[in-house]
Amino acid sequence: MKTGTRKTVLLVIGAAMVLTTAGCGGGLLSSGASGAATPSGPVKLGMVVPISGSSAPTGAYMKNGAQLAVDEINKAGGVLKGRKLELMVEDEACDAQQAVASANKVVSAGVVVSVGGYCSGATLPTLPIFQKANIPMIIPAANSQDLVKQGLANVFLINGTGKQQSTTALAFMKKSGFTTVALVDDNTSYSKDITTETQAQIVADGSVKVLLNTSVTAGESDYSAVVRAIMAKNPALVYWTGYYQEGGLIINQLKKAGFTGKVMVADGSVDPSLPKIAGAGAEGVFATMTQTPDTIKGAERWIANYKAAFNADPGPYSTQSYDAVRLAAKAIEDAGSTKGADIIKALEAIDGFSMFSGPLKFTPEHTLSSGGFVILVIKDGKFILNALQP
Amino acid sequence: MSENVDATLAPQRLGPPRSPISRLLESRLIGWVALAAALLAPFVTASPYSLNVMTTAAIFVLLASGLNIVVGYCGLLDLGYIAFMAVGAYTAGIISKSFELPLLFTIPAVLVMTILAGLIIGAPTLRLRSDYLAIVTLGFGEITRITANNLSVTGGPSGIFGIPGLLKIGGLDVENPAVLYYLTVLVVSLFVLASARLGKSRLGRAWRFVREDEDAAEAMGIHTYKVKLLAYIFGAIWGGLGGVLFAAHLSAVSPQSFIFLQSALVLMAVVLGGMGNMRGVVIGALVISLLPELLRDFASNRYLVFGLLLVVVMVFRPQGFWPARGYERERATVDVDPPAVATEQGR
Amino acid sequence: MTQLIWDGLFVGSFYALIALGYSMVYGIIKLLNFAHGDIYMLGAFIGFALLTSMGGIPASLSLGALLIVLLVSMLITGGAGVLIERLAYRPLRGAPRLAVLISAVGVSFSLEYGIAAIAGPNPRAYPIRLEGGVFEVLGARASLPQIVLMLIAAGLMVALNFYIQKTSTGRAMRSIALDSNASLLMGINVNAVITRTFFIGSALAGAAGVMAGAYYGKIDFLMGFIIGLKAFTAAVIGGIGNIKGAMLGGLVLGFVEAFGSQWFGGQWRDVFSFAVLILFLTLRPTGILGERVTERM
Amino acid sequence: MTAVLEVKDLQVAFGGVKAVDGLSFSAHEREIIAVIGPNGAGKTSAFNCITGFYRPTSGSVRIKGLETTGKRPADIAAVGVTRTFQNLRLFPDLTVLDNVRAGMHLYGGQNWADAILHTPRFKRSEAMYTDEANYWLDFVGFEGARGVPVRNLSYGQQKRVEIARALARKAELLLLDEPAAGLNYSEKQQLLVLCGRIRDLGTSIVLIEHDMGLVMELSERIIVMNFGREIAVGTPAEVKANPAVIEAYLGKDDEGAQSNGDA
Repeated sequence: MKTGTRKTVLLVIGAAMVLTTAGCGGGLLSSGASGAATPSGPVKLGMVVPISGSSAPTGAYMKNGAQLAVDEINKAGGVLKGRKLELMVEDEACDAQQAVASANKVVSAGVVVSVGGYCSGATLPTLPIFQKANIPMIIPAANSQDLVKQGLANVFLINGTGKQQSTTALAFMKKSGFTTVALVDDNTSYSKDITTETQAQIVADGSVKVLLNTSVTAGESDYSAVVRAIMAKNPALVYWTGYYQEGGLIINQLKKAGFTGKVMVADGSVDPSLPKIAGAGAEGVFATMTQTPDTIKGAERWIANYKAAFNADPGPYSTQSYDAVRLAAKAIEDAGSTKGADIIKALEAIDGFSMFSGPLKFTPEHTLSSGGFVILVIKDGKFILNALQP
Repeated sequence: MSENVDATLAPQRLGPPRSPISRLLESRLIGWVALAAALLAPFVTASPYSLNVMTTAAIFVLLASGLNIVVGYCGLLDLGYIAFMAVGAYTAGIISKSFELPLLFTIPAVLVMTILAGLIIGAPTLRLRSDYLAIVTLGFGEITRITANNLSVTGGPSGIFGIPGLLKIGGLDVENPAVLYYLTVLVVSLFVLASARLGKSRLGRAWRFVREDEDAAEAMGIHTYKVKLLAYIFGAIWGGLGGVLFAAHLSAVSPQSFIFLQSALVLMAVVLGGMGNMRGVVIGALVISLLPELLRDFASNRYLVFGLLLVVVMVFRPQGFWPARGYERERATVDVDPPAVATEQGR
Repeated sequence: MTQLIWDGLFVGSFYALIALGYSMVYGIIKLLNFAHGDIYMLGAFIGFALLTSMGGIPASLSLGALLIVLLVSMLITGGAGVLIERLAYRPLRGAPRLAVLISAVGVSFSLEYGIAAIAGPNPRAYPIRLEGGVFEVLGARASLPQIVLMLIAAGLMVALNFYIQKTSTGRAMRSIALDSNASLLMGINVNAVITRTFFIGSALAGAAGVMAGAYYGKIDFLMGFIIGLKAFTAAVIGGIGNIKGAMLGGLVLGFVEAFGSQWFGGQWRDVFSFAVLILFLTLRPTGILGERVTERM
Repeated sequence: MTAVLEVKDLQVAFGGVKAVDGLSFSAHEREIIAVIGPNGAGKTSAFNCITGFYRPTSGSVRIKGLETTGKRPADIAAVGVTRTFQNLRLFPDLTVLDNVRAGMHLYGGQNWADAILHTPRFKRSEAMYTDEANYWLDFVGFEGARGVPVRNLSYGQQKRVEIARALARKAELLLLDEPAAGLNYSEKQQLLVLCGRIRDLGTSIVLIEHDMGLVMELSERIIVMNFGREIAVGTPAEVKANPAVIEAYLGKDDEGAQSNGDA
């Protein structure tokens, strides 16, 4: 490189620096927090959920649920003496890199509370981003134990955890008299969490026997290997903790193979598509799930509102997302500010806030004190509340 | 053959390209301009989001420049390149997390592991025909990801999270996004430069000879197998360091980040940019990583567009949008002195 | 144990159907058609669209309806294969192999995300389901749909084998595989034969797609990726370019996988089959039935 | 004085076909030997065995007294053989200079670290590569652009580049496979002169050629092959008078047409 060129380059750099420092804001040299909401403007809530990818439908349910709450609160006058809520939804695609980009995007936009988080694997790397920005996270769906293991002050889970789901599952097994069980997961973070917990609790309890604990690869069509393994052990119950796509296939293939035991699925498989994919085998399949509007008595009006607003039925995590927004609004109101630290304090202090899953109080590790898991069953191709509850 | 060769037989269009865009791209200045732009960008916008996007893009440029060594220079189609990044990111993450070390100190181990990975993947497969090689590398890529997903040392499906930052000396906190961005840009530009320089060296020429005609290269004494293995190892090192930056950037590593789609994206950057031409590759990488962020509507259909573009570019411009330039500067005067070694025998 | 063999055989017949297309195309123009697995996906979606447009089909007619849909889907995917060859591969004949391969990767992406853009990214449940009686044979449970599908697969493969061995087009295909320039000189219309090869290979993959949709009941736009790789593995195991080898390879891979996941666990299944692929390619690239090709300069 | 090249009982078979069937000959320093014979006689196969592209079924090849049978081409090239190919095997997308630099790969002078750091050693070595490449292009009388992709050149120019590339290797033994094919009369005359100058560098040349006029004028010894075997050997005059050669070449019908044609 000739010296002449180098001089030119330095000149260009210098000139550009002067221009940028003098001109636009938002750069490194500009003062003040960039993008922070002005005290009178709307209060922004960020929601990072899957909009694309295989979990996209759930993302839509969550977005609608949250939007419904935002609209209701704004209609009732907003928060902090008349400031409106504003929801900002970004895609996570169940991918860590995409989730981090989106989390940064909502942080940059100046959100005050995060009310998103569906895939645990994608939500995990977003924790430090929100933590550094001191933004409280009310996570409506993701529920891996790993999320709260790090003891971050800003992370709150309002879905039951894998542990709580496992407790409900075990209680139901005992109450319904299933003495042998096969645990099958799809090797994702969420799914593995539940099988690991369930296995641990079953071993500690001693009254149920785990005959098989295995994983499958998501995204395939043929699950004859796991079906064969299950048939060989012939457990009374198969507990599938993965998502509905593979769950449907496995239920169907178990049925074709002549499996006579029962199948139970975890909340990731509770989706209207599961009975369709599973075909004839779907009837009588149990599920561990937090309450959905369909199963909550007295939720008819809420469902009607949802339908009126979005011209669609609510689905999994619509209620949790709805509650996450309401909870965020309540905490902001209690704190009387949009400062992260104040909101976190307010969240920790909440006691008895009414939500779909029951009155809310956080445990010291920021999970629900009671998971609110119930047992659903498929009847006529639809998930309904099972008669027998643990 | 004396000097009376009929020179008019030679085609006329021999000089450097004439269009202003090509001239700009060929200019030696362009590297400095790009670097200046990268260094100045945070002065325009420094929100966590834009820093994140820019850091991701810079890491992507590093990956593309590494894959360019393998695909562009040496002509070996690698469909599982992201596996090297996985090896680097996991090695760095596991070591730094279990020993509470800053990521910087894991680099020697990362180098060892990625070179090993390059040898393990390359040694048995580089004798294969190019299309078999492509599928085998794809298989290795998937094996790497599934293994990371199934093992407990790699954190299983959740992966590793809470990874310490690159370095922390006194007040200089590299976890600060802006500092990390500058560090990334620095490392990436050094490696892009190194890869460009490698391309214009004896080894880089040997890679091209192998790409163009393996038999002729062998006849000239080029150990094609060794040369290909070297391309693989250099590619692996670039990928592994990309992995370290990735781990530092996300502070988490999980198997979902290393799916085939990612390998394909890096390949698209190399192919669309111009195989073998480092400038084109950098531009390709920037376009592929930044365009979806800039154009929201485009983002949802980007893979369709990229896929169609691959076909269109291959059919109409097989060398890529900005192919490696096919000419070089010639000597100014005729050299009459025979080189001293010219009459010696052997090496 | 017999169950294991039966399951392996069933999955293997799907692999074999797809592997045939891989092998035929490779045999004739030495192109690794990376997008072949996506033709299988395309077949499943075309079948889905056809069945959906037909509306409700009574269960008693489902097999007949399926056969019609199968044929129509085969025609359409066959046509798609021909079109792909025309647009993405033919202009590159004579270009470096790298360029054609990259073009094939591009086609694969275009098909996958094109379908995702049209049909949406979510998995779809197939409108008809093959349900039927179950037999117990030597301790293995085999269902009627399984037997029907395997019969269809076997019938297609036998027909193909007849076509290649006994017809003039088949002879032309074999001669092009041996030496395409010489074939051209002998007056064979090489382009027409290549077109036909793509048609047949893609039609077979499309058939496999419809059958998989009807049997398993769930389709999605990425379903062709892994199975395409598996089918390629099958083709390599059998000896790529060799039609009988592709069938054999499909069955062998089916067994190998069934045993592999039995021993190592389902989560290692893909690792196992890729390892088999790599072993074959490095140790015996000509596969079980492939002939050794003398390398000449 | 040891022979630069010693071939003994060389045999190579493809399936059942014996392409080379017991060929023996040797080449000495500064000798020009021509290998002639009808098409399919096994000449190029013999070249490919000597340079390691084919593995001989039996027999041995020694170069500068070193056993090279069965070694890979690059290792044999390192011992001291360089060659051209029957149909041009240049690197079409690379520049003329780069093509010639390929012949100098074995000189080294720099490693990858030098290249990345642009050390003085690297700069010296690159300058040497360029100077020598230019020197050899001058040597073969190449005129025309040297910084352009070689695919842009005419056939005759490409032939010169290929010879320059082979010479740049500076080996004791040069194998030329049909160097005159496709050249016009004046180019052939230039080739004749060039071969003499190459020999004067101290290089032995073994060439396959169909142009009898050229062969007779150029070579000191001629080896005639047919059906993979050597059927005659000797000076041009001896070979011309050999009845076996006459039969192989002119015996039947129009094979003689090849004497001034291309393969």
